[in-house]
Amino acid sequence: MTKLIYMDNSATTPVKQEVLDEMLPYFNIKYGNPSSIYSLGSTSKVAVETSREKIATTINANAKDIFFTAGGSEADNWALKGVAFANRKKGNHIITSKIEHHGILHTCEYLEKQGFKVTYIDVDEYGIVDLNQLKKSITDETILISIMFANNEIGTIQPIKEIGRIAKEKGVYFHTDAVQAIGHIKIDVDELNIDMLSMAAHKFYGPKGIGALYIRPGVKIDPLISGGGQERNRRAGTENVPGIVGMGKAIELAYENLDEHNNKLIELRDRLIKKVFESIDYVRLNGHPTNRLPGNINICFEFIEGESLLLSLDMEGIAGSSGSACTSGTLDPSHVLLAIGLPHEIAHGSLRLSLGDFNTKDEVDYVVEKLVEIVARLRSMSPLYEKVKEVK
Amino acid sequence: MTKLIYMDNSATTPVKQEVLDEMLPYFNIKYGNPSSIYSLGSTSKVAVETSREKIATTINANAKDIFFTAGGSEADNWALKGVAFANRKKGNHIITSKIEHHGILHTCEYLEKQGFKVTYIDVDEYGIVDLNQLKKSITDETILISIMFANNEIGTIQPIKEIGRIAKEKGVYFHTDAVQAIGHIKIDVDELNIDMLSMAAHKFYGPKGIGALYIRPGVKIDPLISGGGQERNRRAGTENVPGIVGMGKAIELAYENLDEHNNKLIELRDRLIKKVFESIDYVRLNGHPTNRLPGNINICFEFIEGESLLLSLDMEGIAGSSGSACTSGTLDPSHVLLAIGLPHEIAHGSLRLSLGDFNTKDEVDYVVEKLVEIVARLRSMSPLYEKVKEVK
Amino acid sequence: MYSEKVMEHFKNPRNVGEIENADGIGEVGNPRCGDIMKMYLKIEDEVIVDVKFKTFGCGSAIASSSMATEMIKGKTIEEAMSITNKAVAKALDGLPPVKMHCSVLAEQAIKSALLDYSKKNNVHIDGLEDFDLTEDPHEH
Amino acid sequence: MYSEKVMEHFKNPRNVGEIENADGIGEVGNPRCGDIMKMYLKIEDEVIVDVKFKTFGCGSAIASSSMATEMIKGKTIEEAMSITNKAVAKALDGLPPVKMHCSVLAEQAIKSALLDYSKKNNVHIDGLEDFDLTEDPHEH
Ligand SMILES: Cc1ncc(COP(=O)(O)O)c(C=O)c1O
Ligand SMILES: Cc1ncc(COP(=O)(O)O)c(C=O)c1O
Repeated sequence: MTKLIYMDNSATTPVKQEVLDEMLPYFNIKYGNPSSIYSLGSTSKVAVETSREKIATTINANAKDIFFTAGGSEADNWALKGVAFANRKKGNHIITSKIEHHGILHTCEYLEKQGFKVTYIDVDEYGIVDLNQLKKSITDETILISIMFANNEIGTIQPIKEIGRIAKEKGVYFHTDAVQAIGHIKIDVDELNIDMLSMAAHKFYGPKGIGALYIRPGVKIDPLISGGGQERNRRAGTENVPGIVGMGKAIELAYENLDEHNNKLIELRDRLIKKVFESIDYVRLNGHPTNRLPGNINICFEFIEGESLLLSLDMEGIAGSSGSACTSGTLDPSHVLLAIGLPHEIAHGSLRLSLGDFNTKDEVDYVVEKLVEIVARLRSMSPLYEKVKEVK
Repeated sequence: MTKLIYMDNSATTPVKQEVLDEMLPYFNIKYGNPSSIYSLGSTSKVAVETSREKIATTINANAKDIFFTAGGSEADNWALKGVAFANRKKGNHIITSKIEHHGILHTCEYLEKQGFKVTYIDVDEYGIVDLNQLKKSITDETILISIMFANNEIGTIQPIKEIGRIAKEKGVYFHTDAVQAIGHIKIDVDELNIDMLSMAAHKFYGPKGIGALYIRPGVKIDPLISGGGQERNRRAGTENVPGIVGMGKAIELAYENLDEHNNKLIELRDRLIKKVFESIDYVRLNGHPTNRLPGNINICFEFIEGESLLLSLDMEGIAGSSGSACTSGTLDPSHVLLAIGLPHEIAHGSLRLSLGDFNTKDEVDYVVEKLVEIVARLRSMSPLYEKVKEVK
Repeated sequence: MYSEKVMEHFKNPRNVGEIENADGIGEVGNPRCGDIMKMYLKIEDEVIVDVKFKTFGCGSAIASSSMATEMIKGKTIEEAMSITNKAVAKALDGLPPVKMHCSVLAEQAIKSALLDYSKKNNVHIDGLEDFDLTEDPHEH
Repeated sequence: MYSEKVMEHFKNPRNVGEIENADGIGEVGNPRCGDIMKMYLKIEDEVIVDVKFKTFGCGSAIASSSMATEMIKGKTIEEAMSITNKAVAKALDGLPPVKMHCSVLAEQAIKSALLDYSKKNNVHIDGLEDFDLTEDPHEH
């Protein structure tokens, strides 16, 4: 097989060598439990706290307000359920958007079953939440607004600062799922009035199975996982020390040359988009044209279905993803693509290519070349394309 | 410093080299997201399912009934909260024991706040739960019995088969926290009528941050972490692939030479206990003399306090743990030691040494030698010991 | 995820295309659901002498179409009628459970094309009496 | 967790032992809580000419006892009375927050021994009027 061209960095990323190197000693040399009082334990404790500090610095928070979790989904579940149950007496209304990750949406559905009311804010054709609707939805019962920082499918970045301001004015907690944003965008929780923020290391060249929730002091929140006194009694469980160390190193690397990395990514991204538009007809770009994640490309190829596109790309050694129903085992295509107004049949033909630090210009050009061939081939098999040609 | 003598294997274990070797490719070579449909994703998926199969085989379960979690605490929280909230209509009563891990006890306290009733069964002087009291506590409202397989502090193994039988007869779900037992004791979930079972890889030479919950088909349980469709829609979050692979390898290794390993451990354990009893007076063994974890030693040294014992051992390069209040940041000594009837002042002087696969006879002998010196020294400083000598 | 057979048929689908002046044309599926199969039959003396398909859909939909056309080519109408979705899936060395509906679609596409033929030529085909095109293949 | 100073005093505690016919003996703490400190004073002309301690407790309890005895040895009663728990902790380069009560215990042990001396010798010591032995050091 050809060398792999990995363009699914929004799904997950490889662990960078520097990150893995930092982690390694903590598996079998510095393996102590951070809660233990002997030296081997203190070594682990110091490593955990150093990582916490690195993460905190990055988002302009205090180290003691960073709480490690097993990943983005746990952080999302914790923020929502933790705040909901702890503030039930204050109110039972939560506001979120229609394009959140399932980690948020399914948790909201769960909370609805538990008697909470949830408002799902609409987005415009670019995937930006309707701020007027958001403002109007706030009632005396509203305890939490949860709006993602950047969308995982279409890459659109939300007006977080305005949302933070609205939430602050109304005295409502503001949580943001920043799983796709952290490591890729500069974030200052104070400047943006963020009360809680979810992150996951494997989206920025850190390991899988580790993430964190930032919780502003004063936020009333129940633990999701009770037990031992780890994480200041807020999240029980023996710390995943190598994971935590890896997350710290990864976030440090991510912000070291952020602008440089992003400029490169944006250039590659826009090159790919431009070339696709020049060489393939019946395509649409999903998400905001400029206000999007540096590495995110999301394009619909009409008349073909996403899974067969992905399989064909895989045969050429290219890894991407799709919002097609067929790739998720559900009947409907991506809720995000539907929310921005795409018809089902077009949403089925979406392709997300998410670029990362290891992609090159040559790869971009190769991918476009292959896309041209593959799209032509699949369209030649498609009864839908046939009809369009007839009309022409 | 002297070479480290690690006798705190119940707190956590080093990752075995064979385990780490299996994990390594999944960090940066086979790093695909198991949910992705391209080849790199399938490779991860296969790795996850292979590990699941290994774990299932070990406990005589089906692979599809093993659900990965971030560790033992998450598994415990999930079992209890998941069953409680999903079966609330059936009843609101849960039975557990007084010597459970905090992952269970604090979750029970949380559930009590949510309106559930919890009965905490007593244990005898050896730490064995009172089966009569257990039976009598079951009412029409009882939905769940959660009793740990083996205790983390005193090593006592519970009569799980009888508890399983009682639960089955009464039609109540039976969960067991087997975090200390898995990898060390043969467990057959069918033979023992176990409906749910918690495990954590880092207690058997696997990595930290990964565990699992076995859930028997038919058990009604809510997810703790909702979101993506991973783990058959029951536990969301991108899979911790390296962790899962490590857990599978670790459990395989653990059960490969279980009897041999255990015979060695029991020999070392009993040698250490015997030597301590021969050379130090005013000591008591906590836990059951024979029906205990192969590597577990828990001894109270009267008139001295556990933390200073641990610090002194650490100065000699020996890692152990204690049920003293001072090591946990609380005022009371271990709830387990109090539950077996120890007075506070004696419980403060407890030492747990938990042996593992890497300990040797020479280490045991060295530790006893040092213990004799250290206990003598601390007692010479103790106003309590002074009084005893006066009486003598 | 897919068997080698599925991937082989996806890579090199047999009988892709259209038949001009086909004797029977069937189209099943719904673009909303992400799959449409269109099948063209050339029938002479009760024998399917040629068959072509066009499919909008996922890998297994394309592979199922390809396999189904192979299975009925050169067969009598009666033989074609006896081909079930399970047979198509089996011939592909199995399909993932969530993809079984693709083989159902293939079976339906054959039947739908035969129904078209039977209507156009006013012939009766055993077993098509209660063929229900509106049945949702996703339920399978 | 502990400063080097704490560890040093834990490893090599100064003034461990008893004083026969001590002029003042104080015992504070409670074995239930895991710490007892007993302090012996030899006092001549208002000066603490010798001091010894015995402690049952954690590392910081032992280190605090040791440091406290060092701090009052050779000092006048008045000087000894002015030593606070914060001063003991500071002399040890700090104690973890959960361990501050150990330094409180050390301060109390000194005062308790001085109280014993004042009672036995019927002398008044400024500042001991409202010394309350029953105060719980863990509250600090
Ligand atoms: C009996 C028992 N249950 C649960 C746990 C919690 O496991 P973890 O720390 O991996 O979450 C532990 C270990 O700390 C344990 O010993
Ligand atoms: C926006 C967003 N939120 C949450 C998650 C969940 O993160 P994890 O899979 O690490 O639990 C993801 C990634 O899958 C994501 O993209």
